[in-house]
Amino acid sequence: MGDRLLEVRNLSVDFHTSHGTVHAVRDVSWHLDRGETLAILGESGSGKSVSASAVLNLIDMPPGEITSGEILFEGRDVIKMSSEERRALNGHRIAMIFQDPLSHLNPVYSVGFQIAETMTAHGVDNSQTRAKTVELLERVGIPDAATKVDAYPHQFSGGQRQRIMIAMALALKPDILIADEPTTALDVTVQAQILALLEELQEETGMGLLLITHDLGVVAEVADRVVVMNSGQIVETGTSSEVYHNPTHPYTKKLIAAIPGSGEMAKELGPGIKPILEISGLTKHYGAFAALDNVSLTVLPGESVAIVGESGSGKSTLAKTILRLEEATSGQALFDGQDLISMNAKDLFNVRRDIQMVFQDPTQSLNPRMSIYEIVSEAFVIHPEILAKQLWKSRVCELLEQVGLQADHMYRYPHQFSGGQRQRIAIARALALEPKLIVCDEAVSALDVSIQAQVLSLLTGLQDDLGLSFLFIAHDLPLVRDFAHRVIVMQNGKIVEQGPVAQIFDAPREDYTRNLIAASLSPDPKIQAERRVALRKLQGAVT
Amino acid sequence: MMKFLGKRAVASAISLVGLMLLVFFLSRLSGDPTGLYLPLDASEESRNQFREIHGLNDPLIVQFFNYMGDLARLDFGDSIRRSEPAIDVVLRGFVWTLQLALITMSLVVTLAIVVGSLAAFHVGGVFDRIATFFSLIGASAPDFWIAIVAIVIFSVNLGWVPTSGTGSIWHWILPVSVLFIRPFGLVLQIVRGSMITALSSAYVKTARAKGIKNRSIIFVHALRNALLPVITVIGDQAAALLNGAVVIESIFGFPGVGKLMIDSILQRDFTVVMAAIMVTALAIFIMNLLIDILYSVLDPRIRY
Amino acid sequence: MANSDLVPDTPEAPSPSAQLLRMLWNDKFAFVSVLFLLVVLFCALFGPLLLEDVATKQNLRGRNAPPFDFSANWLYWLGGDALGRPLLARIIVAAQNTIFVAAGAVFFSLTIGTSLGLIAGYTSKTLSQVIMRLADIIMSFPSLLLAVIVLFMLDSSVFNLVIVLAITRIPVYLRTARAETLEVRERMFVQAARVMGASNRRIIFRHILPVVFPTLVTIATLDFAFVMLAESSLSFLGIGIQPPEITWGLMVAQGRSYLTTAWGLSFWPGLAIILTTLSLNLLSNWMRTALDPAQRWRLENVRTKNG
Amino acid sequence: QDNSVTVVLSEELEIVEPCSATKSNVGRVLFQNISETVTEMDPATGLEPRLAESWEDMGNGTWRFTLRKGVTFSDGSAMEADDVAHSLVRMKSPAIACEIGAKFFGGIDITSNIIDAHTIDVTADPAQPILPMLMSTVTVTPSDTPLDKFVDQPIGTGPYTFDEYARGQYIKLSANPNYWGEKPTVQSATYVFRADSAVRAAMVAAGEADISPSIALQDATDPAMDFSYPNSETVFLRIEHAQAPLNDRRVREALNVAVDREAFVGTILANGTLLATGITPPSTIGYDADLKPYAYDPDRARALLEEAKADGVPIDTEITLIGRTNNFGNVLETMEALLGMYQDVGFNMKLEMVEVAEWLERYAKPFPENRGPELIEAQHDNANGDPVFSMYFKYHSEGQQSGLTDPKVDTMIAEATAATGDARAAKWKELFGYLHEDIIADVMLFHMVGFSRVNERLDFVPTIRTNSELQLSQIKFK
Ligand SMILES: Nc1ncnc2c1ncn2[C@@H]1O[C@H](COP(=O)(O)OP(=O)(O)OP(=O)(O)O)[C@@H](O)[C@H]1O
Ligand SMILES: Nc1ncnc2c1ncn2[C@@H]1O[C@H](COP(=O)(O)OP(=O)(O)OP(=O)(O)O)[C@@H](O)[C@H]1O
Ligand SMILES: [Mg+2]
Ligand SMILES: [Mg+2]
Ligand code: NI
Repeated sequence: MGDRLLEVRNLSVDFHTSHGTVHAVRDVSWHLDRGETLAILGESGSGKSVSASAVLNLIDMPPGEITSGEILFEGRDVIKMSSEERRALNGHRIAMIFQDPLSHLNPVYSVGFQIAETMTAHGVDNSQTRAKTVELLERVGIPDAATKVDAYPHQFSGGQRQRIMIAMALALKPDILIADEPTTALDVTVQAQILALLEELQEETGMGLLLITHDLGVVAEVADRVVVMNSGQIVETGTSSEVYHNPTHPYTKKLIAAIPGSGEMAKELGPGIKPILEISGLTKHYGAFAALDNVSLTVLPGESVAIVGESGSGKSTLAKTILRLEEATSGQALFDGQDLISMNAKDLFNVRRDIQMVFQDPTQSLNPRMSIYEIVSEAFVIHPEILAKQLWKSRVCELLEQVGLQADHMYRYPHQFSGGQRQRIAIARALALEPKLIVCDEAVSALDVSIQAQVLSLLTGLQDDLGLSFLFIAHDLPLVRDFAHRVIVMQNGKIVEQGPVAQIFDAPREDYTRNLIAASLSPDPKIQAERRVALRKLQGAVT
Repeated sequence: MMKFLGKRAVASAISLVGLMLLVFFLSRLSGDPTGLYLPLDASEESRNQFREIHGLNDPLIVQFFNYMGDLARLDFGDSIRRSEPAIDVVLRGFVWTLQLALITMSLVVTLAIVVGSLAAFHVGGVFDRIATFFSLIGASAPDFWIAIVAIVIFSVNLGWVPTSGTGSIWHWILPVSVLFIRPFGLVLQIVRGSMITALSSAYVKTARAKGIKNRSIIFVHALRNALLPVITVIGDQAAALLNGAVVIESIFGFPGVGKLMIDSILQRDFTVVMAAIMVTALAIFIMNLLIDILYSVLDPRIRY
Repeated sequence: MANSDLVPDTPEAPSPSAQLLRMLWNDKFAFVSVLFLLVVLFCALFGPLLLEDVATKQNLRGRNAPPFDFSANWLYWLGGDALGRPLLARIIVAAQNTIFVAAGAVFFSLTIGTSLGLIAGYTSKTLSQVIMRLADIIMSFPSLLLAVIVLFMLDSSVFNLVIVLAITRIPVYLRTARAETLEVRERMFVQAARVMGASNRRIIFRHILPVVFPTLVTIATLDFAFVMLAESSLSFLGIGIQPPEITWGLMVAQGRSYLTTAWGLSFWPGLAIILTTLSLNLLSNWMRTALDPAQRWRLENVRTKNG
Repeated sequence: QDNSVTVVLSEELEIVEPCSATKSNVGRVLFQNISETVTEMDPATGLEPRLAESWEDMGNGTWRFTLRKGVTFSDGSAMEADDVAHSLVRMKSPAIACEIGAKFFGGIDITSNIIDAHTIDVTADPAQPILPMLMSTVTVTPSDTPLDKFVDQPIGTGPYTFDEYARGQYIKLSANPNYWGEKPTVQSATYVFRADSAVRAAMVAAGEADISPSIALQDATDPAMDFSYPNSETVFLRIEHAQAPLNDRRVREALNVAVDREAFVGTILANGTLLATGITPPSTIGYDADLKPYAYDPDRARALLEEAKADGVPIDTEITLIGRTNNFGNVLETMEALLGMYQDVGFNMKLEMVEVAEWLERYAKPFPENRGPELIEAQHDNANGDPVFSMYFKYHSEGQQSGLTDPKVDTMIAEATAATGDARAAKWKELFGYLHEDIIADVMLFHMVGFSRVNERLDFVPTIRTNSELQLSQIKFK
């Protein structure tokens, strides 16, 4: 095909660790043309991020090593370029959106500075950067961008950070954009807005987009071609429609079979059950800004309550407030009849074990100095009554295997894992404690659908066996549809609608909810294409 | 912020009074100064007279309230040793000490940070090895060695700079250089250590992906994240300098507050000791306050 | 044991000590440092036992013997001191007191300072305020005054010396530990540990301390030199180690007046101090790398093969 | 530079007060440069006139001094009898602690009677046969000098005037154009202060200073520049006789013969250091040159201890050897060497080096309680030629630092003090002998030697007086 921007040939990347060499990427080849969107699909841990980082020279070498291959940008091998030449390319011609936005933003500089810096580093005059930065932030949908430019990364929600990363990458309208899971933390409406933005840019500048994602809906919506990876290798390539409709490799088949959103919806649990968590009037202010405004909800034992809603609507804040990681401004959260919000430290310690959380940002929530074994078994150290010491190791193995990792990952450290693998470690840790309630904040957003299915069935299994409850924050509506009993929809710190899953999906009452469901993408490229055509027509009619 | 400052001011004032109390009573436990000021053979009568004049005969508690009363009028009392107002003696020395501390620390801050960061950027490289090796030797070598060897080499043999004393800017070169060595070594090591960690962070990768120059990656992105322990240690070293650099002062005949303090302690010149501690404590308190404010400036996640 | 067949292929943890040794061997500087420190330790433990008598035998008429006279008894290879005692023997014997005082003072200030700093950084504002202002006070209290007071109130003993030295060095550890704690406690993994129900103690010692510790150790290693040298000035005042007991710092200080005529007197013990500090620091740099999983590869034998 | 000199002193002057000019660093600046004395003691020739031209004994403790005419202070006023009278009052003023008044006139009432502008009678009670010599310490200041506080701009009659004291940095003097005597060669002088001997030596070597009155033995390495001089200091170990086992004469003898004094000379201490038999240097009257220092005899020391032990003297009691830090160059080495020698012959002894304040607590009465047997190192300075004060304070039962209570010694001191001329010398000599041989009062060690470094362009040779004064007018250029 036409105008070749980037070509990766026979790329192999190894990581040397004390327990032998990890072959993260094996003999991978693909190319990207001008104006084209190439999606890389694949199993979590299959080498997607590593191969993308190789393009930008971001692999630490050592311990990493590019053992073979070349990466041709406009015909020149970037691996052989001087570091000065590569520096000139990075950010300017090739930009990257990282999978894990919080740790990839510098915590001590304002987001405005970090975005503007991309421009100044490549010769844009200082005087123009601020206005441009604000404009970029507005385009990615950050509310109140003019004041938020001076805010620091930790003051943003997960999805907002992701959009800041996107704004940063788009600052100079690069020729190639490598987007590593750019929409994992975005609700569908914002996601649509971002995808539209990317498309617009592509049309404007002929940008080549390399999209790493597990969201087949996104693939269907934007990708021209698809590459499927599994354990470091490419197992399938083709146009998105070919791959969706005629998968040849067993892994691809498995993947497509695992797409959620078609199962039976769960029934509401019977009335008369005493709720395990009962929140009323919970409010949290950051300064004058109300991140949570008078939120009330209940969770029954054995129930999965999903919270969906706009990015920045206060979902994570709700989770953190319940867990007392943020102090609530006012309100109540009764757990088993005791108020978590006003509880003293000692009582709090006693209920801790029963409520666990999987953080939205898995990397940051794992202590980088502890091995996976130490991280997961810490549960047992803190609560020795759970398990006798000699059983810890086998239990850790078991948990890791349940979430789709391998036992010999046990002695590795968090930085040696892929994004999705870290997320699963965090899940394993939460499960280790055998709590009554788990708050999952986008807990499976970085997993490919096959592993997602595996993890979810694990969770449902546990729910059936042990009566576990979940407060499940997610933006992936098909997933919510399959998993939740009840759904709560949040916007601007308030609950706008809640009800049984069937009611929300089949008969949403609020406009916001309706929009949300309408914006949901179908994994079938054909359907998506049709929808797009319809939408265009509609827009054409309006204008 | 105002609330923080207000609280801090109150707490600092309390601890300053506490410090005064402590020094006042504890220092009087270190013996009677009379014998030190009168000739060995002075009679008991003249000793008593001396005590009378300097108010050493009153009960301690009376002495303390007298002292505090005078202090309220900003009267720090007279130096027994010099028979002039203690605060004059102290301030005269402190001006020198402050200059010395400021000059030395600004050199330390710039050089240690630059050298330490570059060493961290090339961990295990030749530059790193050399910088580490020499800074450590400097930092652990006895300061008077360096001072005297420097005098012998640079003043007596080469005649480049004056041996000692004050007067021209040339006189500052040796004392500042010698004083520079230990804090430099220490700060450099701290910078190096915490920069190694900072340079391996994910946000440094982002910076590289953005095509930021190495210089900015080191000194803009990583450095600010690495600075917390660095400024703390700089503060500690600066406090040490504010307390006076005794060896340097006595070798180079530098009229700072350090030797004054030592002599006053050994001579039980309590008023000077008190005044000197007041002045240096105030300086140190203010410096620590600035450092604490700096923490939250450097790292927006830190809030008080 | 009965359960081991549940998950038959539980991987074995690699032996930590073997791994550590290998990492040590891979950093030649650290390896040599450890050897040197072992020699010092040996001297400290057995030096006085073996050489006490030789080291105190005076010979005024043979004083300040020059070094490198290899025809003499090996103990005199570094020369003799102002009273004609063999310097090498004295350095070996002095290792005991030196290491005892320095290690004691550094250990106490490090542990006390760090603990208080972690507490000040992690717990309530009031307690933190109290601790920090206390640190301010200590920081402004001249160590010499403290020494003189202790000397007047208590007996002169090595233990008091250690106390005085330790107290004066507490603030730097305290402030450093606190500053880093303020930042580290905001990190997500600390919050994750809290969610798991980890006690404050566990969070402080298991999650925060490992991040803070390398910096503190770096300060501590350099404090070793500082304490060794400071100790001698207090000895001169009559607190702590008194001649004919001897430490390196005291030897350096005593040799001060001979600096221009018999340089060896203070040079050799000074060198011992420098080498010890250097070794400790190289070791602590090694440790910093070895303890940080993200840096550890530098010490692991993962040389990239060509190709 | 040509006719000005720079003097580097070992410590800064705390005060610039003429009535304390016998403190050595104050003295080196002020004594006979700014402030002159009534009489002047010259170690070579004896007592000489200075501001007084002559004096005679009027009996009953009264001496009449005839003052020099035409002498003016640097503020322009004439020096007359009332100034001398005022100076005598001032040095004993209770409101200020004048070194001279306390050190040389302690326990003596001084009254004066102005006869005319240039004649004054001075009466001492008790009578002082050596009053004219004592007057060699009295610095004369104008009669309007305050009685209750130290001056910071000293005014005197000397060949120099006090120009400027930049605290912490330097003092400047310049030649007094109206000086009554011979005009000095040196026209101005700058004094600077460096605590470190090596630096002082380096400054002279580098040409930044001309004279360093005292440098350490080990820095005196250049024969062309370095001079040694007996500095009138005597080092000894004070024995407190009341404490067992030090109350036994055999033990005290053992303490004396156990010390190899000669081994110190030319090693730890300078060549030229004299072995002492008495507490004042050979230049004092009554010095007994026939007394022999105790010879080193460790075997005898052991034997003496054995003997004493056999008689039940508790010689195993631990004796504390106390040294004063920084008392003189190499004091620590000296003390360590002494300790080694004592331990060698079987004393149970430990060394304590203490700073001056603590040392004073131990050295001067009232002695601390429960102190146990102690041997205290001290250095005594007597440059004025008569042992009277030394003897009283060190050996009289009432003496502030005396370790003795011996009525015989008390009477001998009283008699010698009252005597004059040759009889006085004989009586002192007798006392020296008694203390050294009969009761073995202390462990006498050394008469010390000091070192000065003098720039080669100067024609100046330090003397015993250099320890306490530095007369710029005696300095010439080569
Ligand atoms: N520093 C490292 N040391 C050892 N192994 C590593 C390291 N970094 C990554 N890996 C391994 O390389 C493999 C590929 O990782 P990569 O991050 O590319 O996965 P990914 O396809 O992006 O997965 P995900 O969808 O979960 O993000 C993973 O198995 C991971 O464990
Ligand atoms: N520390 C803070 N200071 C100020 N504002 C904050 C802070 N933390 C969060 N916010 C704001 O609170 C709002 C809610 O944040 P929260 O993280 O709860 O959103 P969220 O619903 O989880 O969104 P997402 O789906 O994007 O993760 C956001 O608008 C965010 O900007
Ligand atoms: Mg990835
Ligand atoms: Mg969130
Ligand atoms: Ni193509």
